[in-house]
Amino acid sequence: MTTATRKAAKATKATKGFSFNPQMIPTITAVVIFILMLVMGQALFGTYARLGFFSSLFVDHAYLIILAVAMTLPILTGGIDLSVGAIVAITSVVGVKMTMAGVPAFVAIIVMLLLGVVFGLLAGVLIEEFNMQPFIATLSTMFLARGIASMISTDSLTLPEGNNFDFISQDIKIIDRPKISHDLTINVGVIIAVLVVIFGYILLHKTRTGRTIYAIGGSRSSAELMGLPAKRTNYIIYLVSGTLAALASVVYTANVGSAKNTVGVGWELDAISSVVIGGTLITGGFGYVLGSVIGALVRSIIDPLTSDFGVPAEWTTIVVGAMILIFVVLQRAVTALSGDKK
Amino acid sequence: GSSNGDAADNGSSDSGKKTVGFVAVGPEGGFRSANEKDIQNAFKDAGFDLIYSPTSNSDQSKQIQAFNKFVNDEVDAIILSSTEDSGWDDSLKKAAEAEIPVFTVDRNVDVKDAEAKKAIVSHIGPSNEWCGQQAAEFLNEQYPDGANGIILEGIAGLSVVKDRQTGFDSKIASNQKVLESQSANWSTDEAKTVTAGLLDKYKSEGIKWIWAQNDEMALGAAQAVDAAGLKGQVTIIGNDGTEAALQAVADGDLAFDIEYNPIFGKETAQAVKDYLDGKDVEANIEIDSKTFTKEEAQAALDSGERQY
Amino acid sequence: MTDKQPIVVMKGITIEFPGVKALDGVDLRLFPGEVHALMGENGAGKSTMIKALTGVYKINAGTIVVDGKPQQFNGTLDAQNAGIATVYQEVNLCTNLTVGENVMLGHEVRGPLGINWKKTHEAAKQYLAQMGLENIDPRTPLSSISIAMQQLVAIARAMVIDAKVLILDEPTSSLDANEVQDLYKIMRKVRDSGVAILFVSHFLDQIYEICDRMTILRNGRFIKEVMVKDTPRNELIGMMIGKSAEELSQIGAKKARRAVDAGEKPIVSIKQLGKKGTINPVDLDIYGGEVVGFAGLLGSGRTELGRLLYGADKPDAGGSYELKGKTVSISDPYTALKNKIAYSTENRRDEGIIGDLTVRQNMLIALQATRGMLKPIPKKEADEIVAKYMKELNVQPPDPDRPIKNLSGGNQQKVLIGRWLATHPDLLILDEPTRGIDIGAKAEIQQVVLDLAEQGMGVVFISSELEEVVRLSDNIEVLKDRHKIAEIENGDTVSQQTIVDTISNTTISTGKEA
Amino acid sequence: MADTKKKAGNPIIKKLLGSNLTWSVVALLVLIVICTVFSDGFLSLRWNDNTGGLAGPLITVLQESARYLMIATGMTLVISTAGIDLSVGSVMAVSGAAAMQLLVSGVNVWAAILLSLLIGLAIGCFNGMLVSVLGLQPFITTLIMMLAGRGLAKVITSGENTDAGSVAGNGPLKWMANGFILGIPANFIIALVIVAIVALICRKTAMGMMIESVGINPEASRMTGIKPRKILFLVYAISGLLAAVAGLFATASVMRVDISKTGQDLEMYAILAVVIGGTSLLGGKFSLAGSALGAVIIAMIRKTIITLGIDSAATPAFFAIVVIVICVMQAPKIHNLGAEIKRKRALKEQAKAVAA
Ligand SMILES: Nc1ncnc2c1ncn2[C@@H]1O[C@H](COP(=O)(O)OP(=O)(O)OP(=O)(O)O)[C@@H](O)[C@H]1O
Ligand SMILES: Nc1ncnc2c1ncn2[C@@H]1O[C@H](COP(=O)(O)OP(=O)(O)OP(=O)(O)O)[C@@H](O)[C@H]1O
Ligand SMILES: [Mg+2]
Ligand SMILES: [Mg+2]
Repeated sequence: MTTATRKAAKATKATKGFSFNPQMIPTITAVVIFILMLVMGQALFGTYARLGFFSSLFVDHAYLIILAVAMTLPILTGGIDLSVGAIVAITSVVGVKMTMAGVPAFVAIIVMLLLGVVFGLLAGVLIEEFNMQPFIATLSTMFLARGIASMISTDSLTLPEGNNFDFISQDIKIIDRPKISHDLTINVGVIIAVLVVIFGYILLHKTRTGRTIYAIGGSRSSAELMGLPAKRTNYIIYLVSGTLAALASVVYTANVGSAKNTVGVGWELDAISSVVIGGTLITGGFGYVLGSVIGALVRSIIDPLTSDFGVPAEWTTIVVGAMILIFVVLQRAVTALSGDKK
Repeated sequence: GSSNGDAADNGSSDSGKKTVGFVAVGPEGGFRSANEKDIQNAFKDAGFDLIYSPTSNSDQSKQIQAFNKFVNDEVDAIILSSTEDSGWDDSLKKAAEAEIPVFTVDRNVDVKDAEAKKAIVSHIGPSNEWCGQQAAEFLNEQYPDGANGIILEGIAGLSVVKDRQTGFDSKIASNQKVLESQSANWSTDEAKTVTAGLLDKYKSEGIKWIWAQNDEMALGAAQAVDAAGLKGQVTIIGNDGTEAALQAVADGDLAFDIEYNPIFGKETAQAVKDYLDGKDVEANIEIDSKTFTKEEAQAALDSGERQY
Repeated sequence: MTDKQPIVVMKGITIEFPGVKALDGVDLRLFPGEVHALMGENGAGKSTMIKALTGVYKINAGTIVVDGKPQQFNGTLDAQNAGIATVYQEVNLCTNLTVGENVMLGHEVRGPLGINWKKTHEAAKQYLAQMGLENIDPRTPLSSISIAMQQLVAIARAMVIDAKVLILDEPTSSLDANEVQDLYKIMRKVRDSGVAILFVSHFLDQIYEICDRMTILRNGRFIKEVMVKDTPRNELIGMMIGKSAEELSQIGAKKARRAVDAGEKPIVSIKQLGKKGTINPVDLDIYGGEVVGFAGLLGSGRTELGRLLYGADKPDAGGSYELKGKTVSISDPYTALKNKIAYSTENRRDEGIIGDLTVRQNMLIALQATRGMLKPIPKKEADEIVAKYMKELNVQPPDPDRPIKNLSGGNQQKVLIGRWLATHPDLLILDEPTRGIDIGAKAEIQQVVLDLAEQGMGVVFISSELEEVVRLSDNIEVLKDRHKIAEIENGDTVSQQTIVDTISNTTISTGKEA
Repeated sequence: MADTKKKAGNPIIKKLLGSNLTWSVVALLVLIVICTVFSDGFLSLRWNDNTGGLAGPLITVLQESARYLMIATGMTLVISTAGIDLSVGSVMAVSGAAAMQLLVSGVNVWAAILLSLLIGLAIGCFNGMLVSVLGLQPFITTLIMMLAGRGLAKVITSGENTDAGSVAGNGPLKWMANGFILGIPANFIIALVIVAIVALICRKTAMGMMIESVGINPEASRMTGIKPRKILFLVYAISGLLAAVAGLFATASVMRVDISKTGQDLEMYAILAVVIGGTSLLGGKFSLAGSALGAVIIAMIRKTIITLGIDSAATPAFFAIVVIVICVMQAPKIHNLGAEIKRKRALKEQAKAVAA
């Protein structure tokens, strides 16, 4: 009976203070600060509450949201995928070249996705079979993809008239006011992004693969000794991130209606900052897809805010940096205050 | 729509002051900084309220986002200094629908969609092909019976690079032999390494001329040539007409420099002003640039009129 | 000899690591419905043998037959699919997940819409209950429960797989009597359902209580397979350590607290030192030359008290900390070490060893830290220290230049104790120092503890083995639910029962939880 | 243990094959061979009177590798603590910009050098502060610094590519990057000396061990009395300082800062160098010698690209392939291949024997 009482004591102690999940705090903070930023923008410049603003926030950043989801998976395992930007480049170049050569769009799209799969697979092989570290493996595939893209063509390629990529970028006006700046508009790209987010959520929280991803993030060796399919899961992760990158490319290419070997330079960094801003630990183990989405949105309104503040040219990147810094520091402070360990 | 009221009045309050959105590339030194500074100042002087929005590592997506933001902000006009010549149709369509006039500067954008075309009022800027042609013609007369040379390209795939190359190819004589074209990514310091490498590689062939697609790279090349002890034996051509380059031309480190005139803020501001005041504006305002030989460079430096 | 057919037959297993032949032609047979003990000193090769079976390590020679089929697993997953569930020696769980998730990982209950968390947690709760953890909420973060509890969680996890073979590598090392009993219940149940159990433990009593058959290893070599009931202890010990049992002296008689002469200042004297949530305010005096035992059940707060003394956790305000009479604030381990207080953790893997560093570096690092980064320990001195403790503690293999992570669990523990002795502390806090240590080494360490006290060092001895505590301590602090409930001076009248009674008879007056 | 001594194969050979260093050396040699095959003059060295030093392809490789040596060394220490410093490239730009701007504004050259080094150090300390005191994640912290650093460089030169080539008395700085000592490029020798000093401090004091231990297990390190925060702060500070030196090398070689290009992407090269050198991005054991070798390899790869006249479009792809090949060669799978095959065969034999 001592057993019982003793453990009763433990249990209560253990549960107390964990009534809600402390791992969510950074993400919650992200949401709050995002709203504050919007309010500030609206108060100062009066354009941040316009439907048009939200429309382009989502339409123009659908690709970033998809990339953020793609990046969340590797980062959750303590890995990273630097190749997403380059994969966007090569897939868009190939895709547009094909449509220019008269290949029907849906075939082109499939080929683009397959390319994404291939590069994801390559990364997976390098990481799992030749235990290269994800950072280096994907850095190499990044150079590789970018290189091949520019070998294929360095021109800016434009989608031919009446290609069926358009359906993705076709505006769907939900609210149509006389002034475009007050319209609420989305397009298929946005819908795809939403689907991707849902997919990410289900994968991470509703499948065993998802749980294994978190386990690997906690400790790869433990995960293996616990009899989890760590290797297979890692393959899946990089396959998925590669494929999603390709999907992001489809959406972006459709929007701009053209492709270029230089597209997507530095997007991996935007994606990573989005993920981290969203409260995911770069060392893996903690984080949420939805956080990454918020992160992407935050990352997206930092630039317009900076230019609206009329920051002098040379100072812009400093201010952008400072904003992200303030953000993560606030986040850190809240997390620390809410008393989680270390 | 656009509120009316004389843009010339220096209303510190936004009332009556017209706002112009400037979709820019960002201060990347050399031509870029000079050009964007000039535009910003010109519009300030003309009594506009200019919102400046640069991108980073010439990423078009950020430019598109900025552009669309300006449309939502209902600015009175948009200045577009694009990193890419394509991919603007959708955004321009939006601008057209919102009746916001767009002025493209430096790089012209090609638009397929008829709707979108409407948005563009006029293009202001110098011509890149012209620069390439000047370089080629100078070489042709320097080496009438041909010589070996190398080309230092900018970042692979930028349309500036392609335009200048096209111009060059259209005029360069067949007896001029291009041993190799290497990218030095616009960078002085990379150009030095690359040139040093090529000088070693083609010691036997002998490199007589180097065409660098911008001044930064030309200066780098000059240093490599100097270090290799070939100063004066290699004809180096730069492009942009920045002060440092002119100095180098005057000192004989470079043989020839072609200006890519960044100073057209005034013209741009004027065009915008005219349009908003209902006057009509030329569809293509070409800014003419100069070329500099040793003497011309010296003269230009002495005149002290160069703003960059 | 038996009518039963073995379900696992390993023959001539040989495993070589760079520089070591960890196993050299070892045989092992597991029979359904039997508990089989794998016996041997630290470093004998028990864990390696287990990892050879589950394919974590690749074998250089030998054959493995499971269920009549020759097998070459590569990894736990493989073995699991063949019906082999394993609980490895070090707790291998994911601290970033909840207790429930850890139990069910890879076996979550799935519905049409993917994982059904409600059902999954219910299932987890049941498995935890089996281990006597009925009151732990599966949604508790694993990081918030003690290492001992984590070990139970790991075992609960093994129950999830309905296996033909269950492997438990030193599951009892950090459990106290009650948990061990809970564990036996389950082992018996599982065994009777016809499962073959492989059990590793350094507690002979446990072996004789639960096991039917055992295989003895020494220095990576197969010695013998015997039935437990017809093998007397000293014969077993003889086979394990290669010398006769008599040579193992029975250490530490019952000791009475040494008389404290008037005016003698305690080395450490704390008043009302506590930390909310882990240990309620405690008064405690520790004099030079005495061994103070902390007794208590799992989660009673012994570790926390030890950590407070060492400054590993920041105590709440209001307490006082006196060192030899002068008040100090021990804010972090560094200041503690500077003030000649050392603490050897119970959580060897996460807070103890620095895996990739060599044995030598691991031994010297604490001393180095006290000297400061820029004053390296002279090579000669370093060599002496390392040689001294490698020998005194008999670390196997006696090569100070291998990464410590490649040592066997017990030998890692010895190295760590060496690390703290090297700092010549006035007060040495040992949290579960004999956890996972073989009988020979255990005796050595106990001897060391007594010798240190002899030389005037103050020693805090935390152990889940009451027997040990009672035998070694001059003075026993009894803890319960994170309160100090009694201080018992050791003597002939004091026995393990005394402690157990004190614990079960005391109800904490204040009532309120820390 | 069971006869520790008895081992199959020659231990030295085994050790050599096992070590990453060996494979890096091999890679370096292979690259050199390739270049020599493609351009016969590649190994040629001649005395160049107007620089007062040796000249030739290999010399330029040394000259370029100096900057990589600097950032790779700093990066090694940071990575050893399981961190990362993405800001080195931008720090290079900042210190370079500072140096050039100061020179142009007439500051004495030595003061200019000192000040720009201090600025680099300051940024490093700021990184260190954020990571150690505030406990921010290294990746995002230094990513921010990478952004802000570029901006800072632009602010310093107010957006110009400042050119100090014609400033009188810029000699010493110019020499740093272009001069020669006994015919060997000065910047390379300076870099080597600095690397050697860092290595000495790390290995002769306990610094190296403590850095590694923090990288391997911070909590355990804390429990041994090490102060992880101090260590973290230290490594980022060092990295910042060394990056500043690299910045001087990069700008002084042309006496001109290119605010958007100087140091661009070099953080990636530094990280590559470190990994090729055999230090794991997960932290822990580090090898400065390895990283140094890695740095030279990076410079050599770039040289190879020029020598083979690889089309600029294809450069990244080529770079990637070389890196992949090197890393794959280093994979244990590959150089344990022999042993693995032996093992498999042995087991087969047995199986047969048993069967029979
Ligand atoms: N990964 C490894 N690399 C090198 N040597 C190893 C490795 N793992 C174990 N060894 C060596 O193999 C021997 C057996 O280790 P093992 O862990 O099996 O001992 P054990 O019987 O489990 O001891 P304990 O009771 O302390 O757990 C030890 O000498 C150890 O040093
Ligand atoms: N790392 C930790 N973080 C948070 N709480 C902990 C941690 N470790 C233990 N606890 C809690 O503190 C209380 C005391 O645990 P502790 O480990 O000190 O018990 P103990 O008396 O040392 O028993 P044992 O050492 O045998 O586990 C327990 O309720 C436990 O859940
Ligand atoms: Mg063991
Ligand atoms: Mg404890």
